[in-house]
Amino acid sequence: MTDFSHVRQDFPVLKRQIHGRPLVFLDSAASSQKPTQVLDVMDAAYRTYYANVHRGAYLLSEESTTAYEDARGKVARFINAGSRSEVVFTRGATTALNMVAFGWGMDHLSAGDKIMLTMMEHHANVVPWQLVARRTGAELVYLPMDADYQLDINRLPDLLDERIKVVSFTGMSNVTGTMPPVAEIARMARDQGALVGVDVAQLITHAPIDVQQFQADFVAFSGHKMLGPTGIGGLWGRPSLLEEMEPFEGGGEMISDVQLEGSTWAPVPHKFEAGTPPIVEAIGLGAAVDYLEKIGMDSVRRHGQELTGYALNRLSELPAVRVFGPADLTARGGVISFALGNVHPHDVATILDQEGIAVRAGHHCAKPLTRALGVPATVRVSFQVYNTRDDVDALIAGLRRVQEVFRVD
Amino acid sequence: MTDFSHVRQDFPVLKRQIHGRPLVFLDSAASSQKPTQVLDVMDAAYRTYYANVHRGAYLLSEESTTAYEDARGKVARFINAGSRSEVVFTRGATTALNMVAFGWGMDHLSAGDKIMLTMMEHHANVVPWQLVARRTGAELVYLPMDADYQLDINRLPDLLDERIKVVSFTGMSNVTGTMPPVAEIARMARDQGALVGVDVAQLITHAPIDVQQFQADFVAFSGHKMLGPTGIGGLWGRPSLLEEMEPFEGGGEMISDVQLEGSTWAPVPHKFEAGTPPIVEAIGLGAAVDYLEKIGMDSVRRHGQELTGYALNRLSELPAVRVFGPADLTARGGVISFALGNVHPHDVATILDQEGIAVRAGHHCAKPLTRALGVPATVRVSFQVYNTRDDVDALIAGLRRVQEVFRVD
Amino acid sequence: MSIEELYRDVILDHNRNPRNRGTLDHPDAHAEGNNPLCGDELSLDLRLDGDRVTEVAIQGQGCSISQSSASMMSQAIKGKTLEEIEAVIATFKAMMDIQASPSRAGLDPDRPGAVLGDLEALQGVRKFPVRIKCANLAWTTLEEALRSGKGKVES
Amino acid sequence: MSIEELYRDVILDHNRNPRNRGTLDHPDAHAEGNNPLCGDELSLDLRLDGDRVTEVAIQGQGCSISQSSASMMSQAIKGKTLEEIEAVIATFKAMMDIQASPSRAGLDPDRPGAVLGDLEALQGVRKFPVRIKCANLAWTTLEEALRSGKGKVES
Ligand SMILES: Cc1ncc(COP(=O)(O)O)c(C=O)c1O
Ligand SMILES: Cc1ncc(COP(=O)(O)O)c(C=O)c1O
Repeated sequence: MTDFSHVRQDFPVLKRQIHGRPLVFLDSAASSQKPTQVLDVMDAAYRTYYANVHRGAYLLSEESTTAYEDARGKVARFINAGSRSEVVFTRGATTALNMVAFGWGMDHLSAGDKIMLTMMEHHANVVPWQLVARRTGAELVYLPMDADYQLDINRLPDLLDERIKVVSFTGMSNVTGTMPPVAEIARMARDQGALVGVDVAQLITHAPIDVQQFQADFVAFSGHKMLGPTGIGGLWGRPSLLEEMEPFEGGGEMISDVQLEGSTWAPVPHKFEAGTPPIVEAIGLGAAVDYLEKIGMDSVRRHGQELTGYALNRLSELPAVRVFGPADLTARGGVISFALGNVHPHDVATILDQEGIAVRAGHHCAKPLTRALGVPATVRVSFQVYNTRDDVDALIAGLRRVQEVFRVD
Repeated sequence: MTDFSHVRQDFPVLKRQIHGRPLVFLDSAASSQKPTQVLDVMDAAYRTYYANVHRGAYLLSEESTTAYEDARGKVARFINAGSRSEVVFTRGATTALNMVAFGWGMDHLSAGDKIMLTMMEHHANVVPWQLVARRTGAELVYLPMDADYQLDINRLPDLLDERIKVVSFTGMSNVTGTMPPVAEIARMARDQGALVGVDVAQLITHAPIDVQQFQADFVAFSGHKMLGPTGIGGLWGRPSLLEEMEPFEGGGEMISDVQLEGSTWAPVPHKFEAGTPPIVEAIGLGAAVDYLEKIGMDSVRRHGQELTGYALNRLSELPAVRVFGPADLTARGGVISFALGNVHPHDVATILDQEGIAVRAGHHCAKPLTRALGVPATVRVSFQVYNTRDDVDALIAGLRRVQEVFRVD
Repeated sequence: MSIEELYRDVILDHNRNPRNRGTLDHPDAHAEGNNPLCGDELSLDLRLDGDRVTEVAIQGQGCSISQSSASMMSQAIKGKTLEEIEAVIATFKAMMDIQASPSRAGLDPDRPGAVLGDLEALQGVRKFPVRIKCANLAWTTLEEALRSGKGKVES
Repeated sequence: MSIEELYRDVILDHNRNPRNRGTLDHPDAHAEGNNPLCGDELSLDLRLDGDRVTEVAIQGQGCSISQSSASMMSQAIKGKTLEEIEAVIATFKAMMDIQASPSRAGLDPDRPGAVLGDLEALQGVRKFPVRIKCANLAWTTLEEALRSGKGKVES
């Protein structure tokens, strides 16, 4: 059993009382809490050396630029990128995915082409492709899920025909917790000549990530789910992809020259960072990466697996609970969706909230998946480094309370 | 003379020593410093009630959502929007301008149409339109500048023909400090049937803004230039424009429903806020607006005018200084660009930096304007609420030092 | 504040046994409502005889608050004239207005049920502001149906 | 650290009176460089006789560091063979490498100018890291010209 007891004290919000009870935060998949180590770095940036980056010929601007670019280096190392110029800072995973969908898709897709997604995608990895499909005439294809809530990769050889120009899929479902075999899917898609992208918004905070081992072409993530601040995220791109992609936004800092009639672009990654970037947020993300690396992503993964295993066990004490997700702990991460009898998830969440327990109820921005599960919504709990078995025990007690109120046996 | 002496102590970074000298920060037009009142609000958000917004059915999420939406309300009031749903939070002014250029332009522009910009625009209000022009076949037209560094609005009746479909111009130049007559230009453009946008990234922190009085269709700004954090900005849009605009990004939170084949959008402003927004940054921007309102934007304007007048006077003591900008203090804000003999601006900035004085040297992301000034670059100083006459005096002393090193008489 | 203030027996009963479920053939008014946040969905059919609502049929899915509110609403409007229904809507809205005091909302604390019947059980929702949208869904959908004959709302 | 360490007389002199200004007709190698950040621009023409650079012509605009570096570079390579030029480039690069110590960079602190001539005046730039790009522009442009015959660089 990994000892994470020292971690909790780093997260000030966990001292909150909710309706008179200590906070049990089980909604980190929506957004994680932040350790003081991240908050202090950001606050200090503003208080001691803040200035715009890449612009000034003065000390503060140099210091800010160095801190910003160092953060890029930290993120690059964290995901094992070949070089820091492969990392583009974005507002979040959503922007990163839109950046590729538009920046690559608009010029490389046309009627007759197909875009492959999966039934498990977050809307962030569905809607941008729908928008681009509409503008280009390309079609969408969805890889289905099997009975064990895993991607049905047996269907891949069948579905992967030469019209599939891009395959973009999740590294870990934010609903079922499923972790598909990324490298394997990427290899099959690549062999078919498709561009391959992985949405690691969830995976990145639950397991070590190695983009070189993935052998994908792009990877998207958000800072706020990995102990970093809001307003920042990243796109990792294979250098050849970043070279050929059009910029998603135009503006300052991303140009080499601007003439009245047209402009030329700065080298990557700056080509994709139009305007003033989320400077302090990037620095905060760098601090979050430092924090996670200090714990060690292998330990984080182990801790998540242990907690998930414990939670699945305890949930099985309640016969009315039906879990939507793989039972195999090696094929899933610390996100569990379930139904409790036919109590609506929203009612479950409200009652748990009265007990100080924060869980999420809804479609979790994954309507196609929720629909495939055959329910209007699910209750979701999700774990981070600061969660403990006590949190799980509180959850179970809270669910018993729900059963009482709604008279579920 | 407005008394702003109490303001300085609110900005912790101003206590920095630079190369052994007290910091004189004169680069606020690139990005302003932040008062503790803003930093503390953001830090407290993370430490006491942070959660993702619009999602959870638990207390923290409610509190975060309320704080986020209240910030929208504050910004709406600050610019005198008709309602808070007219304010879209974006990553910054750059994203706001791209959002309109793409979201409106792609569906409303075609070959033969013209986009009118001005010679004074920041790249953020040039490059997005160039990108859209290239995709739609529309042409770009630039309103020229007159000898007094003002927009030559006498040319407007001539240039404004019925092929002009959109006119987008700056409310205050980030190079010359020029403040064009926004409402007048907007009226002429509107009478011609054009969509009218104003880039108020600079103006918003130098003078009171009233979007209803502007009678424009959209307005773009950045939080980090108005005492707020990085990573946040806004687009104000006339409701009818926001209704007809396509979303710029697809993802979570901006949808009403997602089916496999296509999706429908959430009501404005959410349609334009795909994914997890910059939550704490928006809250910080709300605090910045509170701070500015407490001082009062009329006082801010007066303070800026006084300092600018003082600086222009003192600069005139140095015969080698040539200022690029209107002399009339009512037609300009607190941004001054100049040349010092033929010492390159970059060298000026380096020498000033050694004296602790932070100024900017370059094209200030306005290459067409810099080119029109006939120089490769300028030195730029810019004022914020925390600047004083002492800062100006330090600047003049610093410039004398430059003259010494480079033997300018 | 206890959770039982929200989940009163009347609500749980309407949730378990929703009244006036179903659809009408060729309804005189129809509207669909949904709450994208929680996924609550509602479809409402009305039959009118002159200015009197003679039949109400509701289909949908969602939380106990939205579903019981719809069920109670259907009881409260069935058989009433449009004018009477406007009054019920106004009273219900006032009850859900967390700015207003219960008495200003036209409710009589001493005679529970006097004005709105079963619906007054939804008073507890006022203490759970995020759930007010759930309670309101049936009513905004009703207003839409009355306004447009046929319509769609999002709340 | 004093500002005079950066702005040495040699640099100011080259800045005021840049050597080898101009363009060549039909140059054997050509490259253009620019530094988008500060707007420094450089155009470099070379005439080659076998593997020897016989003529150098530079046009451009920019700060004193970029312009003097270009002027001194033109002096340092004119008349040299490509192999000799490679050595000068390597020594210059080592001098600009803030990671390396001056001695590791092949400079002899006791005999200023022994290796790079006037160029050693640029040593002071090491203490002003943001200006290193300015000093390097001429050199990356030179490398590009030698590599491609004709080229464009951004630094
Ligand atoms: C006039 C003007 N418009 C737009 C911008 C772009 O703002 P941002 O870089 O914050 O997106 C700036 C700032 O650089 C500006 O000065
Ligand atoms: C799997 C997955 N992808 C993408 C996203 C979108 O991330 P963001 O909202 O931070 O852009 C999320 C989070 O909501 C997610 O869970």
